Amino acid sequence: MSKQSLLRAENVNKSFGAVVAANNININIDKGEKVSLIGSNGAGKTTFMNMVTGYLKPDTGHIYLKNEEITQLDPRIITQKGISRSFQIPQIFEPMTAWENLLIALGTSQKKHSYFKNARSKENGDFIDEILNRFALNEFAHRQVSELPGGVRKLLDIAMALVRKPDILLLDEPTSGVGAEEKYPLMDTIAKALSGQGLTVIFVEHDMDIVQNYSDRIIAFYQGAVIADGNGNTVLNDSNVKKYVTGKTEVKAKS
Amino acid sequence: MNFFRQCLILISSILISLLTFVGISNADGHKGFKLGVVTFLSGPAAEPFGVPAWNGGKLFIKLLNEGKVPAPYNKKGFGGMKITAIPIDESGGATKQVQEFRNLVQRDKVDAVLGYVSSGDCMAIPSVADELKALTVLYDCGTPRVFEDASYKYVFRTAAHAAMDNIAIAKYLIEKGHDISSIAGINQNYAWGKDSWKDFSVSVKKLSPSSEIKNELFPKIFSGQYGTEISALMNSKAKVVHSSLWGGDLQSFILQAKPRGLFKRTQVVFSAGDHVMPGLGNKYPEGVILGARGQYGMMAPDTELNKWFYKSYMDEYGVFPAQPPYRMVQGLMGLKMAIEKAMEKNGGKKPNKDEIAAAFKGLEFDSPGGLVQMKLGDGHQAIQPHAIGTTVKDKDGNITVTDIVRYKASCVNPPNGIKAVDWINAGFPGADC
Amino acid sequence: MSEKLYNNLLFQSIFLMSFLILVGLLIPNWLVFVITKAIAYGLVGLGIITLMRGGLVSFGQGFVFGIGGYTAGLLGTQAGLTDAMLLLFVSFLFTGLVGLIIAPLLARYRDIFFAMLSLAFSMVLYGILIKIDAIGGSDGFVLPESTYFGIKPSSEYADYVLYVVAIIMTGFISILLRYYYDSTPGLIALAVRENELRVEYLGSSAFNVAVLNFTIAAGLGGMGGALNGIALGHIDPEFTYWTTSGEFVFISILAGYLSVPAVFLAALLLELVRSFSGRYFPDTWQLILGLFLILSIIFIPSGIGSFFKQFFDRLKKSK
Amino acid sequence: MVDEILTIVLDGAIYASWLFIVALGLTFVFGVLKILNIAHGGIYALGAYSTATLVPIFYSLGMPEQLVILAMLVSALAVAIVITPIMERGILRRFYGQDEVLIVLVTYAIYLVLEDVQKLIWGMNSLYVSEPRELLGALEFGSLYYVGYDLALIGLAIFCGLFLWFVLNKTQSGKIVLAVIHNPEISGCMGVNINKVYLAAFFIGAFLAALAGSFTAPLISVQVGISVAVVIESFAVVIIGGLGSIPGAVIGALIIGMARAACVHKLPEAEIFIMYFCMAGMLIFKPKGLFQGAQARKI
Repeated sequence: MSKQSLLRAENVNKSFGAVVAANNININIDKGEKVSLIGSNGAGKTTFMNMVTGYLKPDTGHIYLKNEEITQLDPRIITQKGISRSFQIPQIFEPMTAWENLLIALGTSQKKHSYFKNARSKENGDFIDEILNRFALNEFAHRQVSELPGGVRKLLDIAMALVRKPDILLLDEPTSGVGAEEKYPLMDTIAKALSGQGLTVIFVEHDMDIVQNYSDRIIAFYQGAVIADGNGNTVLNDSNVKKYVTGKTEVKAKS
Repeated sequence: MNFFRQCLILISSILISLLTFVGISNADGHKGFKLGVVTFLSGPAAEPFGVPAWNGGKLFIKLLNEGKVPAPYNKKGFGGMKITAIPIDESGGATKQVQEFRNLVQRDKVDAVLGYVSSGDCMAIPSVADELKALTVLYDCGTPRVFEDASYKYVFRTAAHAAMDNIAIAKYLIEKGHDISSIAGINQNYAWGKDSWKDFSVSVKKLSPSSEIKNELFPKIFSGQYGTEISALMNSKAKVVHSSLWGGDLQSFILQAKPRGLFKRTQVVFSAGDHVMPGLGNKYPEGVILGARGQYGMMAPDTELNKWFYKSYMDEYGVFPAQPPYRMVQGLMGLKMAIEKAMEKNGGKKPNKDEIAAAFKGLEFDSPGGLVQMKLGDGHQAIQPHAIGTTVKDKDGNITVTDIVRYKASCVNPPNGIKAVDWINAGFPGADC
Repeated sequence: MSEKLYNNLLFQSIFLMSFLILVGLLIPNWLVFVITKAIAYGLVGLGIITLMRGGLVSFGQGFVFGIGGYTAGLLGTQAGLTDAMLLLFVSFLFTGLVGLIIAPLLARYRDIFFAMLSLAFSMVLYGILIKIDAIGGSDGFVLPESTYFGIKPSSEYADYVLYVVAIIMTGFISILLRYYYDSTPGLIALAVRENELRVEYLGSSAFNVAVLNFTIAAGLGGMGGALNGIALGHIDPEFTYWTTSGEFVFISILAGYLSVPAVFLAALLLELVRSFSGRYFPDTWQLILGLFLILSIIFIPSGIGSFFKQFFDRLKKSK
Repeated sequence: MVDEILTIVLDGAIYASWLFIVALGLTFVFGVLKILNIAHGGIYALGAYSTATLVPIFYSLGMPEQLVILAMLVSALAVAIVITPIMERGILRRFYGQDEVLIVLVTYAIYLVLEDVQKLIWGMNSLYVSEPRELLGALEFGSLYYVGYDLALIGLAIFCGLFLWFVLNKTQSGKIVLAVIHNPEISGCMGVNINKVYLAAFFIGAFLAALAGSFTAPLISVQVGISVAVVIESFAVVIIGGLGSIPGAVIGALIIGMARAACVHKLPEAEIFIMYFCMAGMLIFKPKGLFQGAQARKI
């Protein structure tokens, strides 16, 4: 694994009034890592994610992408520079079809636009079909997304974030709101779709089994601070993590 | 073939709707004389102007169709043709009126249009009227510019323009010995108000060069709140306050100014002040000098024709007629005379608009307000005698008009070919008083 | 091959335009005039629809309508420019430019705030126009009769010639707009309407979409104002009054944002309802117009355009 | 000089009070229901008509003169009682949750209808009720007379503003309204009957509009068409002060009132333009108005 830093947070602080949401956070993520962020609600993982994507601005500290500072940039610019994200509640264009949603995602990723060329061109269509294929969404392509089941909506949300071919993909609770029996198939599909691209993935997740199975590095948050950072076993067996994040339950070792 | 089917459906639906509309618009037959009447039926100008004018017009048309009008208007309708009137609301601005005018001419195919109270409308309509070759009689609006800045073939105005109102008031103030050492004005911010003030202030300056202009206020039309203006007028301590406000604005101004003592402290003159008297009744202040834009209402001449009209209107509506009905009837009379003159010439056929326009040019006819002469604007613009008076409470406590001074038409109107402003500036050359 | 031709947008539009131009010869003059006016109003409505596709509605299109009208009028009276096509085109460009300048001020706002601020702009313009006596103040002024390539048509045909010009210019503008709506940026605008947050996180700017759409809407509104002024031969500050702006919003809501021809149909419908109720119910035409507005909002909430779309979709399926 | 300043301040205060009463209901309804009610002007006109009808009846019943203010309140109340169920329950409720601009258009349509309804009920004649204005006599300020009634309008404006402020901030139901203003969804979840709050808020707005009409009636000739200018003037106040803000309405009314009074006295040419000028300045330098709470953009 190359040691070239892709995303780096330095001394990042953020508070909302008396609540400290980020307490001197220092994180360095390399290319190709699959990182999961854990912590109870309000621990600061979502705040961190929002600061990385530009929705929130840190009070102090700096965030770098490929050694370029992105701290004060707008979400749109950060997205253009290579960080895409999905959402806990899928942010998709409800009255449109899945195919159209991807068409828009594709459009936003294209640098030059013609104002008089129909967006539904053959080449765009082929590209979208390929993505649909990758996420096993073909059968839903021409259905209105507001009618689709939760897991499919999640997949579509992630697929849209991926269209731009980002360097880093942030997934905000990819399995939340999905039935227990669907979680693993969903994560499998996601993992398969993301594989083989050298993509760096950061995801927020509450299910420790999924965290263990699908990430090679875990960062644990508590009260805005990073309390543990390392590979699965190390972090999950850390006493602070046990106390503040995973609770008393013993975590079974990675098989 | 799906596109052809779509087109077929679209085309047929368009055709059906078009035919329906064409059918509607051509439904009523075309025998008598179709007259479009445009006057305010909604908005703030409706109650004081549009509606009483149309009341007068409606009554007069009814009596004409029944042949109940005294000589020389005793022929039924217009030269025997039954008059069908199509009333149209004048509110909505000049641009909307241009469109309504086109609808009247092109869709309803009226034989003539009688209308327009607002000066803005009178400035906008004539060019369209000539373009469409539509006979148009302007019955009320005041701005002198209509026939001074341009000339039109098919457009006539059967009432004198506003210059007369303000010249006569200036003369009256001097003749009656009022102190005009300083004047102030409150007039609406559009053609009518601005022209009125200019005519009045320049006339006063000509007749009494030492008089001083204190305050010139131009509030927005239909603003309704004059508290601040009244303070400013009273602060200016001008001896005379002039106003051409009309309708609801004039009523509100009077109601707001009276308790604050404006009418007691200053000599107020209203260039068009009579038409709110039927509404205000005894709330109308005493000692106000006012014109009625002609010898109308309380200042009408004592002629048979006037007595007949005054009585007919009073019987029908229970109030006395102020200037609006007089002026509309005056327009109808002019049109009737022109049509009948044209019919005499062409042997009694229904005359076309060119024949009527030719007969209208330079026409003279009697109206309840006195002799109307189409003398200005090469025979397209009327002049008429004028009267100015002062309000007073009679012994029963009712407000009435006294101290009436009458002016010959040629005394307060410029001669043909000279602009009103130029005539005033030159010191009224050739005025025949 | 022929099937493809029939479904080609350009072919369909030219067919429809030629049909309307021919129909113009058969229908009475007043209707030609009413349609011309409806086209003028429809152009402004088309502008609002362009904005609506990006999730915004302007309640102050009287602003651009007035600027367009006064541009054409002042060029006509002050600069002696009377060529109708040139006037329309210049008004389009100039008002578009004005739109581009104020768009960044407005584009930060959404929903009712956008609507109200645009209304406020139109009122400020109204306040300025009634104050400038040199251009007629509240009375407005008369426009010179228009010419076409240096020729002044005789008065019987003046309306028809303008009608033809209006149809051709509007026709081509509509085609271009349809292309824009279906292009990638047009689709992104629709996405902004649905979920602005997501569009930003996909890397596109909702702000830029709003600026672009407002500029287009301004240009179209300006052209509509110019056409209206030229057709009527008169303009006044009423062009910019809030009641005028209200009518434009009504047209676009009645039409919905799905179909371009629906806008012109809605404008024609409004013109006809207004002028016939004014003609047959001069005392209560506002009541009728108001009820017509309320009922059509209740019963056709997604606009005439949705009928069009359903209708054509069904035709396509049945084929 | 001092005299003139006093006059300007007094004239400005009277006009500002009138503007404030007219704009208060508009901004309150916007704050709670997020509806910019163009028909506000129509309700104002109905209030004026209703007073012009009821007050003469009141006199003809031989009631004591001093109680005429009760008759005016009753007439405003009557308008609000009649119009609220029709407008809020009957029409506007169908559109809650839809595009706000669509609702503006609906209120515009209602405004058009109300214009002709006035005509159908009261006909074209103008009505006068100047009697209440004579009740409080006249006062002399410097070289000028002011009518007591006009000065009392200042008091009425202050009373209306304070009363609404008190109800909102110091009473239980007022706090519920504030909660709904803040977040209707959450308040709804917490068991607040949003529909009731909306109905009540609309009622208060309609009552304030009618009240403004009632108390303006003695100043003017009540006739068709008095509403059109009111719409735009109250709108200007609200734009300057910030949509939905009561303190904003105070400041907006004072700015326009004072600026206009100063213009009439010192620079009459600018009078009709000054309102738009204030608004333009506000748009350029503080586009959200002085007291705008709502955020402009979601991100």
